[in-house]
Amino acid sequence: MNLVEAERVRMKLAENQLIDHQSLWRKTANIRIAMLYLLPSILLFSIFLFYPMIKTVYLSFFLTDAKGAAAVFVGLENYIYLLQSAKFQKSMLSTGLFVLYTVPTSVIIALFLALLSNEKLRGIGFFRTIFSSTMGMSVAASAVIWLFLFHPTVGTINSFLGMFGIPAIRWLLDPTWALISIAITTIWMNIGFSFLIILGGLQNIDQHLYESANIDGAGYFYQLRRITVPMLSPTLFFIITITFINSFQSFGQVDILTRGGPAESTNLIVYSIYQDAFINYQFGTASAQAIMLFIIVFVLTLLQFKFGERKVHYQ
Amino acid sequence: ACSTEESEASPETLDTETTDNNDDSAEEEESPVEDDATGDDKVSVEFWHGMGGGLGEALDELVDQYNASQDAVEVVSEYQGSYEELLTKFRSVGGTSEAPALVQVFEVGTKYMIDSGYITPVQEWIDKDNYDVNQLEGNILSYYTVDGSLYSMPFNSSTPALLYNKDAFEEVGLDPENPPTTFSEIMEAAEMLTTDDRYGFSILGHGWFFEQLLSTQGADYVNNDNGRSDIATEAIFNGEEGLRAFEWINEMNKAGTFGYFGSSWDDVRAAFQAEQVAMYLDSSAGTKGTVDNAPFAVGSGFVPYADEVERNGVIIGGGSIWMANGISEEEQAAAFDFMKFLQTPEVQAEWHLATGYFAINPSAYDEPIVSEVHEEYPQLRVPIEQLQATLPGTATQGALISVFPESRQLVVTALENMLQGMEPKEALDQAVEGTNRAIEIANRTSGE
Amino acid sequence: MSHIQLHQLCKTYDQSTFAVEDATVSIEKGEFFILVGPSGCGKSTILRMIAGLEGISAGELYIDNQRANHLLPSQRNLSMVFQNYALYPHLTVEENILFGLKVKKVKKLERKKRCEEAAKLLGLTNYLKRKPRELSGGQRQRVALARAVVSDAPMCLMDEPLSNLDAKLRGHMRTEIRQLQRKLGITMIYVTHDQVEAMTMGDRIMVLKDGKVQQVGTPLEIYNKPKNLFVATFIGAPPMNISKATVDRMNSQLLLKNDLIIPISNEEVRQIKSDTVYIGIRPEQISRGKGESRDVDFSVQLSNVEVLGNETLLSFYIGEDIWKAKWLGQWPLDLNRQTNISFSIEKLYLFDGDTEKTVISPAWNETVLKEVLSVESR
Amino acid sequence: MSHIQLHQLCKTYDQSTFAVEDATVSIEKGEFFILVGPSGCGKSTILRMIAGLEGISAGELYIDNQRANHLLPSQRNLSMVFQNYALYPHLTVEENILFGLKVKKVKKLERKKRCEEAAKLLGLTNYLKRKPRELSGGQRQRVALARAVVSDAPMCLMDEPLSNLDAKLRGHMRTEIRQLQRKLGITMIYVTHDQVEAMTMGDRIMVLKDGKVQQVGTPLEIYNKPKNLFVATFIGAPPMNISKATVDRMNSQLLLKNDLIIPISNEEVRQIKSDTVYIGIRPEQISRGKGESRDVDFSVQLSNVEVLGNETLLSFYIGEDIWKAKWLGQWPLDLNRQTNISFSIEKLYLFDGDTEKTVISPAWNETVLKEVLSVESR
Amino acid sequence: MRGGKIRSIVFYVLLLVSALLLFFPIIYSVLVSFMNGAEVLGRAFLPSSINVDNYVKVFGTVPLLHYLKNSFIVSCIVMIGQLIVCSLAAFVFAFIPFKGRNFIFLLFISTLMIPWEAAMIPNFLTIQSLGWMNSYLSMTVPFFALAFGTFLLRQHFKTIPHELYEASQIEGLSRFQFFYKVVIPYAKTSLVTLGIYGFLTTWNMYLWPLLVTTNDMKRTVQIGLKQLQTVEVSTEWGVVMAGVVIVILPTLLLLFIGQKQLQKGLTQGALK
Ligand SMILES: Nc1ncnc2c1ncn2[C@@H]1O[C@H](COP(=O)(O)OP(=O)(O)OP(=O)(O)O)[C@@H](O)[C@H]1O
Ligand SMILES: Nc1ncnc2c1ncn2[C@@H]1O[C@H](COP(=O)(O)OP(=O)(O)OP(=O)(O)O)[C@@H](O)[C@H]1O
Ligand SMILES: [Mg+2]
Ligand SMILES: [Mg+2]
Repeated sequence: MNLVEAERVRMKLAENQLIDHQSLWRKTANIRIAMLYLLPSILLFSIFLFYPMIKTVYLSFFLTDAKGAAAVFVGLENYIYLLQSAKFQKSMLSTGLFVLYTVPTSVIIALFLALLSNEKLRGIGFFRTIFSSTMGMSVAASAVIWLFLFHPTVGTINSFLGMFGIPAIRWLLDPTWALISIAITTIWMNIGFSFLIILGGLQNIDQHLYESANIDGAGYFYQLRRITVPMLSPTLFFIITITFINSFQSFGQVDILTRGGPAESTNLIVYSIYQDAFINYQFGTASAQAIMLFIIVFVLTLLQFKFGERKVHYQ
Repeated sequence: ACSTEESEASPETLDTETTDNNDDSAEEEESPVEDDATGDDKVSVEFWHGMGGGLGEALDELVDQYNASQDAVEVVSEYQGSYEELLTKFRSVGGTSEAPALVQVFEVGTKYMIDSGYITPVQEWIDKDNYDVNQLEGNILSYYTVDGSLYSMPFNSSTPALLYNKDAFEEVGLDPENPPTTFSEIMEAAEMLTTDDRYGFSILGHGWFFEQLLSTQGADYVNNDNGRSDIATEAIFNGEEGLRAFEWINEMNKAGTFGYFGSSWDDVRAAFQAEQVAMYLDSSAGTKGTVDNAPFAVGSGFVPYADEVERNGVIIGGGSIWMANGISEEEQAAAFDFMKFLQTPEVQAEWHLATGYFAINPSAYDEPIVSEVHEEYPQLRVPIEQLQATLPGTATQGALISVFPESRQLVVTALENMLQGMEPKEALDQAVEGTNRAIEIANRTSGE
Repeated sequence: MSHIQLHQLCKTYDQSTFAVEDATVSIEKGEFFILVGPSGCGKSTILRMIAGLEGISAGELYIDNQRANHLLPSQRNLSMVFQNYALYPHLTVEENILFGLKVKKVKKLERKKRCEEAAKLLGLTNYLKRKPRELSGGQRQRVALARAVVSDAPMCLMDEPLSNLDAKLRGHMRTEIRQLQRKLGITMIYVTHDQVEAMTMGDRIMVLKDGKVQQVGTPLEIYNKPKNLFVATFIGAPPMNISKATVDRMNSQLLLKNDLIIPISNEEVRQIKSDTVYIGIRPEQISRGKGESRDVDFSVQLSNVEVLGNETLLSFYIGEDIWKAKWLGQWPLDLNRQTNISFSIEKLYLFDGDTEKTVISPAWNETVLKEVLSVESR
Repeated sequence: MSHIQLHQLCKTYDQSTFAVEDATVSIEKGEFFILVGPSGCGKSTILRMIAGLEGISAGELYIDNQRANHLLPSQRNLSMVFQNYALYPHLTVEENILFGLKVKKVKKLERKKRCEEAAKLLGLTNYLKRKPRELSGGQRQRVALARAVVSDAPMCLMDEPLSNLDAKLRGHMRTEIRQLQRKLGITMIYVTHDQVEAMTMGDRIMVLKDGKVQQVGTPLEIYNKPKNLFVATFIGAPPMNISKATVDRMNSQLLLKNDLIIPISNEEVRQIKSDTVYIGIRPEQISRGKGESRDVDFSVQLSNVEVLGNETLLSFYIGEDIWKAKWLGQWPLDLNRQTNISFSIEKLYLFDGDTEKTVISPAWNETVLKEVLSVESR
Repeated sequence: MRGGKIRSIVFYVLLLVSALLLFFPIIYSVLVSFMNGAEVLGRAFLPSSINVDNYVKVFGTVPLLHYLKNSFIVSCIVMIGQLIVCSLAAFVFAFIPFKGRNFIFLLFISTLMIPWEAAMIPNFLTIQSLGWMNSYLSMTVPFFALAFGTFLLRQHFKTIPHELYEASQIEGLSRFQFFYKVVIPYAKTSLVTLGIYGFLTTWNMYLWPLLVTTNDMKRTVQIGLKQLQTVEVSTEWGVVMAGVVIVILPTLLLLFIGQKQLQKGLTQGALK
């Protein structure tokens, strides 16, 4: 029945085609204009992102000479070496831990702050401004400030903890704490941006839902769990994805706070890439690492989209 | 080529033509063309350096003086970030027109620079100019001399020294005027000096110090005479001497008399000044600042050596100035002229006092201002004496490998691993292994 | 039995003007009570004060004869249907319906039973597993209603629940809501600005304007005996035709702008206190052709004719005012032609020119009418 | 003179079904042409094909007797008013009105003149400096109209322009648009799904269903002589009451579900081809009490009574179908009581049970009616 | 109503504590910037007096004013460039349908996942071969195309009623006219948001400007910050913090002023 109908439609259209033909020029009008508008973006992306990526793939199959040019083709040797190297494994582990420390914590803290400042209270604008302030902080400035706060001798955090009788923590000196310190700095820097996004999401939730729940007698936390979080899920998903990708790419804070140490405990992949490329001048292994990083982030993000998005409720 | 006469003639013409370097004259400097127009045929020499903060200030001061002292050459000093960043950038512009005439490179970049093909050894100009190198400190020159020719002009050189808290020494009954000199003496002193909130001894997490502990024992870092007779193919610092140094630290660490304050220069100094540690190894260049800031009397001593051997001495560290080869002869001449200027006793005296780096030209120490300060800060004399007491040899000449930065990183990791409980031998072996792989790759790609 | 009582209820948002002022009314158990008024008149505010979603600035609220000013919304034992339904988009229809019951920790079996009943009642049985976005407007509306139904609350508040629906669905839902309310015996307070809804659904209507109560009464009371000009024009479609007239006491007549003259009785003149009055006549009361003795008749030029199936709307100018007449049948008359119209003076409303209070309104006796009807329909 | 001609116009979005199929009609210059039909029937699609916003899949479109299939929208010399007005929110009313003229490089003086005229015509003079968001719905609507007016295009397309307005404003705008169109002599193609608009505004109406044209004719033609069941029920509010009946040819009567019997003439029986028919009667034609000789009368139980000011809507069941009756006056009858109703057989519509085509419709003669009227109104 | 009061007190306490914790590093860096070395070493919390020596010193050590100017210029150029390039691309993704559009969009989005550090070396070589070293070009042009920005704007453009587009077609506007006469003014909030975002991120860039500049003339302020820290000589924290304060002040101000807009715009982008 439906097929018959479809066939009839096709016949009619075909008949019409014979009488009516538009020029190719006209038909492609859209794509031509689109390309014109997209040209700057495509050009820039090609030159500054896609080309380097391809070049990186290429270099990852080589050993490079002192000038950074491909010198000896080694096939997969760089990759094999990396996979076997304890250093790289450690670097992966640290990166994984780091992501684990930073992503949930920043999102939860930002969510908490956003919930606080979503209340209708006097002077709430002031608090919102404060909470979003870390977005304006550069990595360099933030890291320098935290470097000072973590300082083993003059660091304020330790003296603060001392007031409560908590013994001084070797923040940047102890391998475990060093990673945590970097995570703290990163979380602090993340909060501003995440906060703004989540707050925006909160404000988009229809107030009537809460009123309705109030009439039903649902308490604050019940509402939080059953209404706010599900309604916020698209925003949360967005911010988790972005934070996740950014976390994998953290560099500046490592460079300034620990330079990968102590005992390579904070040698996150991007920093390791930087070291191999700019200090050891081995573009081959650096490139191989970059490719592996890209693949990991890509796969994880895809997985996140696949599984995370199921739990997201779009309106 | 411009000659010495010109530079001698210059001091008289100290007039308005001179541009002071940075701050306010932005517009003028943005267009070198304009400069050319006004400063008739001044040769411009670009000088890249990695001196931040106060060091940069002092350096700029010297450059200004030079520019004011003559009319023919205009040196433009440009900060390029840390040594690593500086070298990275030079690597990428080396051999092109972007390259600067002069570039400051840290000591471990020496081998790379020699092999890079981007530079002209200063020896060429020394020969051409008949410059008397003997007036300079031999122990410093030796580092930069390979196969008998001097490749770069030493500039900011330093060695480590032992700094200690005299008050604390007195407090625990040690002789404040007689610092410990051997590993075991240090260990004993450290034990006595350690209290609840003070460690006895500390070393910065930096490969340089480990190298010093090797060299005082007369041991090489890599084979082939520290890479100086032939290209190095293997690291050997995990030998008896290296292990001795590591075990020494390990023992103190286990005893709780060794405090570790990370790999940042500032942290260990702050700890010392805050009396959290009583003795530590520091760069001679940091001595003055520490003496000034510490609220107690600071003493200075030689780098300790193992009891089993004789003291060999120290390797110098810091940086030297290299001359690029892509530039015109005229520019090279101007650049060399600037180098010579830097080596004059007066300038070296000033530099030494401002920064704490050695005077490359020892006659600077005879300058009255220097003696005055040395009087006031006897601690400053100690590194000089230590340097002059150093026995020549491949060990104290320093290793020559291109992968030094990586190797140093590996040594620091090894040290930190050991402090976290790894066996000294295992830790050191790992560092050697890593260094060996790096050397191997470097040798493979350089086609040798 | 009085279920909800408002006693001089006031609300101010900005501490300088009243959004609602001195609202006093008592609503009976099982009554369908309607709040109407133009946009911004305070309907939602009153409703939200009753629900406890908005604080009460002054006055008292009693629910079941208990002072309820400070009770939490959940303690007031009521359900509410919001204008935009306030369905939880991430929950299925079933979960939406049961949300309130879960909060109240109603047993699972009981929940299931109630949900099934409500779904059946509202024809939602097939949609229970869907998400709100997969429903049409009318179905969403019904889900919102179902929520109110399962809650088993004896009182339900609705804020313009039909305003988002198209006309046809609206007509349908009107009937359904009314029937449901009767069946369950709920006390209903219903906000609307649609006067068709107001007229057809409510037991009583409260007309508001600028936060002040204008009149409370049955729909027919309000239609037939509006207390003032505002109520008269607000209820009825097309609205009552209004013109200003000066009172000529000498000749016992009213003078309109375009020299039209309406004779009135002396009795009526005495009732008028002001010098000007508004005269009002409903479009249905204007008939075609010359009228009888006590009728007023004009010859007017039609400015528009709209034929709606079996009735026709005619527009014409009386002075500067456009009047409308509504006639039965199809009258595709030519524009720009003089047409005779007339209306009975007995159907005339008169409003005070200053206070806009009703001075005279046509005779109407509900009880009489009812009797007539019941005799007839036997 | 034919202004716009559609010749077997077809549109398919998915290449497998037609959203519009074989639409053929010719619209005269200055005509007010209306497209009606339920949601999704293809009204907007036709309009958009005429405007050039949507490609034509098959068939031909002529504007001013020129083939226009491939003309760009701007080349078709028309204006369009969108359902949501499509006002530029960042421009003032004035800028909005003049936006199109600026693009067409009309001189500044000329622009100013036209804008002033249009603003005066539509009563927007005081709002020229405002932004759209500072206007009420009706005012926005008028701005959208003003844009069409200044464009000076001889043809205007409107897509449900009134659907967002409240009933009162809607009534008002209906009149205004109609008057404007007459005054400017524009050819108007107007989409709506509101049949009041369809009935009152258009010169001719095209009724669509599922992309196919059902009937084209004047409003009264369509109301009085619907071509099929769909048109009959779609036009008229409340819609025509419909029930299925079996034809008893023996006794010349129609049998309804609940054993109601409607006698018909032999003549009529002969006209009926199928075994079942749909009978239809408009709510206005059902009257109260027992009827006369050729009338059908039932006693029914009321299921709902809605009093709307001066008319009353009664609902009752005939078999399984709900029927409605519309009576003049206020009849607040009791529910659940038997009531007698009747209607004249002459007012009955009959539709074929299979094809749903109209078999019999009540007598109606437009010309006769018109004459009567003109005599009367003299 | 009583419950309401307690509730708001609880919220105020939580707000205050969080604000204090979060803002402490910034406040403290301001305080430290007024301290002298001894105070820093003594872990003082408040400076004994407001002395601006550190600031004087910062300006003496590093040509900060000049750097500020450069940063400002670079950030502004990037901001404008991003707005233009991204809005053009976003316009296509929102308004011009063609085959393969979704694929290109995905390609754009996937660039979010490329770590910039990994692409830095080849980029550096590219810049060099283009002869863009030491020019504003190298610090600006590579950042004009931005997946995040394109995405953000596209989301907002999509909220523009399609009727506006059609109306403009009927009125005879070309696409470009529609773009700059309607779309741009319509999406002002998002553009402001992206502008602020672009400005902030550019202002905060560090490694790249350092790489592509070899002299002070084109350097940006973050490099100045780095210059204040030294390797072998004791860090003067007071001076460094003064530098930090100078560096963060403009961005914080911008953030405070643009806060409302930013929030509005970011929300529109965050939701699919
Ligand atoms: N939260 C609020 N803050 C300040 N003023 C408000 C608030 N809510 C309503 N108002 C004002 O109170 C008055 C009454 O508003 P209310 O919402 O009760 O009107 P309404 O009758 O429901 O109108 P509508 O039919 O448009 O919904 C209005 O003037 C409105 O502006
Ligand atoms: N862009 C499109 N892509 C695919 N199908 C479409 C598109 N636009 C409309 N349709 C389909 O074409 C048919 C006719 O749609 P059209 O918009 O013309 O209806 P309409 O009569 O205007 O309805 P409404 O009264 O709801 O506006 C519908 O079935 C609709 O689903
Ligand atoms: Mg309301
Ligand atoms: Mg439509």
